[in-house]
Amino acid sequence: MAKKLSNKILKELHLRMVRIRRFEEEAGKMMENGKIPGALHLYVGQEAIASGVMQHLSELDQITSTHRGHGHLIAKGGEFSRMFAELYGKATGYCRGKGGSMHISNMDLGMLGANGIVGGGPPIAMGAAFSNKFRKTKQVAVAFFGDGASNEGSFHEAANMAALFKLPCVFVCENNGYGEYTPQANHQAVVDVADRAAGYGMPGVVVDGMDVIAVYEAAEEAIKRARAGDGPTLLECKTYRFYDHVGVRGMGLTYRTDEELEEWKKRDAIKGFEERLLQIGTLTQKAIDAVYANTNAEIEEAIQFAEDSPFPHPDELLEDVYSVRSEV
Amino acid sequence: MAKKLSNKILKELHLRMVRIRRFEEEAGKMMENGKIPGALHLYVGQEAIASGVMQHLSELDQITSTHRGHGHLIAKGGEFSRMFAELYGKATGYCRGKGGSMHISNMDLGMLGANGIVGGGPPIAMGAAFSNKFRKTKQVAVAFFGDGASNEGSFHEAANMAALFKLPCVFVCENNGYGEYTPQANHQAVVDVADRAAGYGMPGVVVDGMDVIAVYEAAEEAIKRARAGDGPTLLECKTYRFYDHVGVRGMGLTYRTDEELEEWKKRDAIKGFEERLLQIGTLTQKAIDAVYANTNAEIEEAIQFAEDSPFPHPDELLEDVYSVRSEV
Amino acid sequence: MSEAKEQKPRKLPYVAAITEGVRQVLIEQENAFVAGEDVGQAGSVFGYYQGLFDEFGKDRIIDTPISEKGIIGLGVGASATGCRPILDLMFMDFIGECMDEIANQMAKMRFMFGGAATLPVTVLTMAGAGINLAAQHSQSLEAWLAHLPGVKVVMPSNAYDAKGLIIAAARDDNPVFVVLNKMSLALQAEVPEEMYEVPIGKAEIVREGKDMTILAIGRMVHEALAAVEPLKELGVDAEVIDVRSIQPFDTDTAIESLRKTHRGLIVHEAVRFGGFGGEIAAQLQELAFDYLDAPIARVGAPFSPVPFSPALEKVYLPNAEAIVAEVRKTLGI
Amino acid sequence: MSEAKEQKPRKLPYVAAITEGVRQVLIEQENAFVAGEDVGQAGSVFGYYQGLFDEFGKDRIIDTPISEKGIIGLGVGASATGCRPILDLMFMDFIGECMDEIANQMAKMRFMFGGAATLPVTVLTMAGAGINLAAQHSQSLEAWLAHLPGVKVVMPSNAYDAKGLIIAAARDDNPVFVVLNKMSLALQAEVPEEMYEVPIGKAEIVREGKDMTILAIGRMVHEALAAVEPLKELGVDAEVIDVRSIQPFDTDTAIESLRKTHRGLIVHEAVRFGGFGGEIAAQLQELAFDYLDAPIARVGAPFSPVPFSPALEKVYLPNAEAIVAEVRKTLGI
Ligand SMILES: Cc1ncc(C[n+]2csc(CCOP(=O)(O)OP(=O)(O)O)c2C)c(N)n1
Ligand SMILES: Cc1ncc(C[n+]2csc(CCOP(=O)(O)OP(=O)(O)O)c2C)c(N)n1
Ligand SMILES: [Mg+2]
Ligand SMILES: [Mg+2]
Repeated sequence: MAKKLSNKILKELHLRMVRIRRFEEEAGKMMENGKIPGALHLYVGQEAIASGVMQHLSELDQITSTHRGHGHLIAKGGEFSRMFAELYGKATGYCRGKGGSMHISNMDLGMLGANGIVGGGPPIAMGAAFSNKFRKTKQVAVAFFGDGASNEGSFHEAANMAALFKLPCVFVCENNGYGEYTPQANHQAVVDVADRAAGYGMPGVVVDGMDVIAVYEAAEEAIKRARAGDGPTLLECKTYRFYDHVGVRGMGLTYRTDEELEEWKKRDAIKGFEERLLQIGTLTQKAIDAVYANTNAEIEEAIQFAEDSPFPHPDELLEDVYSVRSEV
Repeated sequence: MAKKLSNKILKELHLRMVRIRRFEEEAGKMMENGKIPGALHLYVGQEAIASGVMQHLSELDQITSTHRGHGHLIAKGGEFSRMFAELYGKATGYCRGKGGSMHISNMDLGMLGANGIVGGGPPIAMGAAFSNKFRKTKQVAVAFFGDGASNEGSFHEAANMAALFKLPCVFVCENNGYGEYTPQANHQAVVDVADRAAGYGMPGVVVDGMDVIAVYEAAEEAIKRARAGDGPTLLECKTYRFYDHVGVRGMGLTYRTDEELEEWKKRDAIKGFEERLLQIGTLTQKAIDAVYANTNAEIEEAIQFAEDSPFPHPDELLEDVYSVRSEV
Repeated sequence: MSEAKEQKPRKLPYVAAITEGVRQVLIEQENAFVAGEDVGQAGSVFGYYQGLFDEFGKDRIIDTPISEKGIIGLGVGASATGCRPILDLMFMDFIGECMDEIANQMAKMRFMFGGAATLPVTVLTMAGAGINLAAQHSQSLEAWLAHLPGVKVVMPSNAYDAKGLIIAAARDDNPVFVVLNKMSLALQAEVPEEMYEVPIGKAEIVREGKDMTILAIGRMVHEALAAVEPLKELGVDAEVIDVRSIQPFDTDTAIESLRKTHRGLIVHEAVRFGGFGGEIAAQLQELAFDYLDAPIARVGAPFSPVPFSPALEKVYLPNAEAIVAEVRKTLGI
Repeated sequence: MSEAKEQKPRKLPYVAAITEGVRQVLIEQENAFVAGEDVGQAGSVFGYYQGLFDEFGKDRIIDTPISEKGIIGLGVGASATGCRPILDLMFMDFIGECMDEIANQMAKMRFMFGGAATLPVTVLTMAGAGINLAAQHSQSLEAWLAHLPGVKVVMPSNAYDAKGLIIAAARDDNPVFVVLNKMSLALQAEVPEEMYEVPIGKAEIVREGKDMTILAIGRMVHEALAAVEPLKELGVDAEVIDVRSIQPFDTDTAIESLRKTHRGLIVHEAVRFGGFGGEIAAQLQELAFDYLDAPIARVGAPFSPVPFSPALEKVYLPNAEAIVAEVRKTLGI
């Protein structure tokens, strides 16, 4: 792997993953401390996917995310401070406190929203890709969605249209083996979601979602293909979430075993990657420590920012429902 | 072919097809004569499919149909008189005049309705199949739907659930190459809808929908599989409609060429089948003529029945919205 | 509507007014396109895009698969990223296929994102019964949309308004639903050739009267007008208001009229129970309580799906007779 | 509710009353089953099927894929062919995903088939805001269903009604939606152990009063009750009616109360504009016009999606204070 990739890219991939991991860990704590209201679906364990894919995207490219969306926004360039502020429901958040975790977004970064609706993203990403093609830009739109979401009609319709119109679109299925508490085998009769691609006339690719380089390389091809006008790809990344469906420890259900979790944790995308980077000399332990230290400092600051920020004023409730009409 | 099949079956297949063809031709005329209100989507050209599939079903088995549903009901045993009465909007119709062509149905025959909603049928058929399995009967449910319908999310969700639950269900795609006025190539990037089957974990089979024996044989296997508890099959039948999307001559659009129509008419399922039956001696020309004569007489009577029947009384409007509650 | 309307005495049917409105928008807005099922070469099953495919080509008049969720999704994603889509939902009855994309994405994206997203998207869709298309091709479901913060909803009753509201909708930076009526496609009206807007959120008094305010929605405006003569014979001089926009609803025009007439009646083709008439009646009795000489009356379809049989559909559909009967009942005359 | 309720002073929370109702139905009706997302081993994300999977097994407590169209389709097909499904739609906000299956198939099949199909299907779904779940997990969309001939809709405000309405719904031979409320899950009430029905279509007077009728829907019943004291201090003796069933709606109980109180107010958590309160207000002012001393008032959520921030959600949600304020405004006190 590392042969092909520059140190710069390797370091960036690492940084993205660490930023996500640390953000999520702290967000989980803040939730448990009662600081963050609502429901928090954390991305811990799946960092390689957002990081590997987003490495190929600029701020002009668009993504749609899921209920588990922090990682996507961070990898797309989201600022911790405005993210924490949003999770806190503060006026300084990315959505002025109106969206929260499930709708966190930033249009300037091309992040078209986390989504509380499972399967909500793919049609929107398809629409953004349509827009890119229509406006003759070179932008690409990527839809992230889960294994569970692949059973929604919205995915089907979006995939069919994207393939039909040869849109600059990539469908990234983060298959973490569960939709909430239901294992994949209980929600679909196939092992690989990627098997659905052929039915739409697009390539389907399965990749190890715990290997950031594998994701990076597969995403590269899919995104190149999209950008070249050759149409969408369905890229399935096999992964696992280390936390529960919602929150850290969730509802305490026994739908998966400790052994299974431990097995997957052995394949932790970050730990494994760090070992390889140390091995090939891209990063020293000191450099790695510095990454964490910097990230931690940034998080601390961001949390402080969120804590210090004001809640939205009641009058803001009725703002943003409509755009004030502008003449064309 | 004919070696395996008894004369009885061959004759029944022929009769079913002729009954559908003649019914539809007359219905088209009655519509053009202003006798039948509303929209009529005729099945002329596709008769081999309903006939070949229904040959394997009893009245206990269920089917869901489409907006193009007369053929399915006829093949399932529908009476011309009550069908024409329904098309006329008469009180003696199968739906007491409330449904019309797009909702024609008969629960006693296991015909769970034509459907005005494209893609409306598959989830209902899946539900009936679920019920069959739940109630431990040996009934099978068959969903008929078009190439266009295969792009609806409802098909996707129904197919996934049927495969997951191994339901006694068959998905019969009648691919006539068009969804309304849009050719298949403009609504999906695949040539075979059957390619979608693999993505759900069920077999996908392509068959010549103009060959009633081919349909019969493929349906036999799929229905056997379903009845044996081995789950659903996606059976795609390539076919063509000889009339326009709606009515006989439709809106006069030029979305398909006369040549294409003529090409397909050469493969008319009924004419070809009759030639073969004559050849192998299953039917004489006289016998064939008698089939038409009997069918025509029945149609004439049915139309008379429809003409003579009363319209529903205005008070019937508010009946049938709710069932009067019955204690369990 | 007065001025522009009188300049040129050119008459157009409702269907052609739609075409012209969409066409002018496509010329004016380079990032506008039309997407929907059979909107292209077929020109829509209702014929209102006839000619646009030839004029603008397949890149701007886009035939989609039969995928209502996809169509709305396309519009959400495209409008949020620089396009101004005109989506076609064919029959309004199909709205249930994509209600999530409408209600949870299109309507809420701007709000959920704290105002950062703007969705200039227009949706045309065809409502109404009257031609025996039965329960799944005849509904008037505007009440669902009116209850949905984040979208606007207009219902043109005539060709002039159809064109003007489509243009206003396409220029609006919000999702706007233009709910058309299939029985009105051939209805003629004077329609100026130039572009003009009919303001969203403004009702129009189409006939002045002093005894009773009839607020009619969509095609029911014509039934209300047809009731004017028979009502006159009963001694009731009716004022007829074309509601035109149900979200925003023009409360002011309605209240002002009621102050004069002291009696009100609402007519819509949708099922009466739970229909938008309830909202209007609730507002009117609240805001004009002291002026009312009679309860606000409502005419709407009975509580049943739309029946197929001509014999039943006739009974089902609200009409001038039903309006007169309701007035008599309400006023006890 | 009186008799059965007083027999046994056993208290149950709303969540457990749901479980018990569903459980007893499953015992009574051998062709009943529960199907939905994570209803099985997980016992629903709201916990109200806890234990049923262990008791009834995977053949009767069925985990489905995330496929709302599929779930409703399953219920339509299964109920039309001899089963009595109890479907779980999790958050009511997801109803848009399957609105076609609900509105065009489930609600209309019987009518379209001339009465030949019977669909004894129950749908449980969770509405309401209050725990910062933001715009897509907090809605109250009962107005959409109430406008839909062919389905019934009930909204239990307490544990007793939750159990009794679920049993009534499951025994009813029509599609019935039981709209639950997530803020009420822990609310305790006396709940008899035996099976009982709360009749669908009957409102309940939960507090008698003589000056004003407050018709409250779902959780708002508790807010209305909380407003009773402050209203008393203002000299208003409020009668509080728990609407319970919005389709059919119990017009009689409401009108009878109004005849006594001469003033009415409706409270629901749904967006006020276009909400079911409009239908109620329209009916009341029509049928009780001569008794009314003040316009029928309405309290509902403002015209916006549900905001995430606790600071805004608090403002968004109708409550006792808002009720008192509305009464003061309406009565000018
Ligand atoms: C339309 C819809 N149905 C159901 C839900 C409830 N829900 C939230 S997350 C989730 C599981 C999603 O599974 P998957 O797509 O695999 O994503 P993951 O949580 O595993 O990341 C479900 C069922 C929802 N939010 N939206
Ligand atoms: C949900 C929905 N969308 C659109 C339509 C309009 N419509 C009626 S028939 C039809 C074409 C269906 O094509 P296909 O499924 O291939 O069936 P065919 O007509 O070819 O038999 C369309 C788009 C509809 N009735 N329902
Ligand atoms: Mg998952
Ligand atoms: Mg077709």
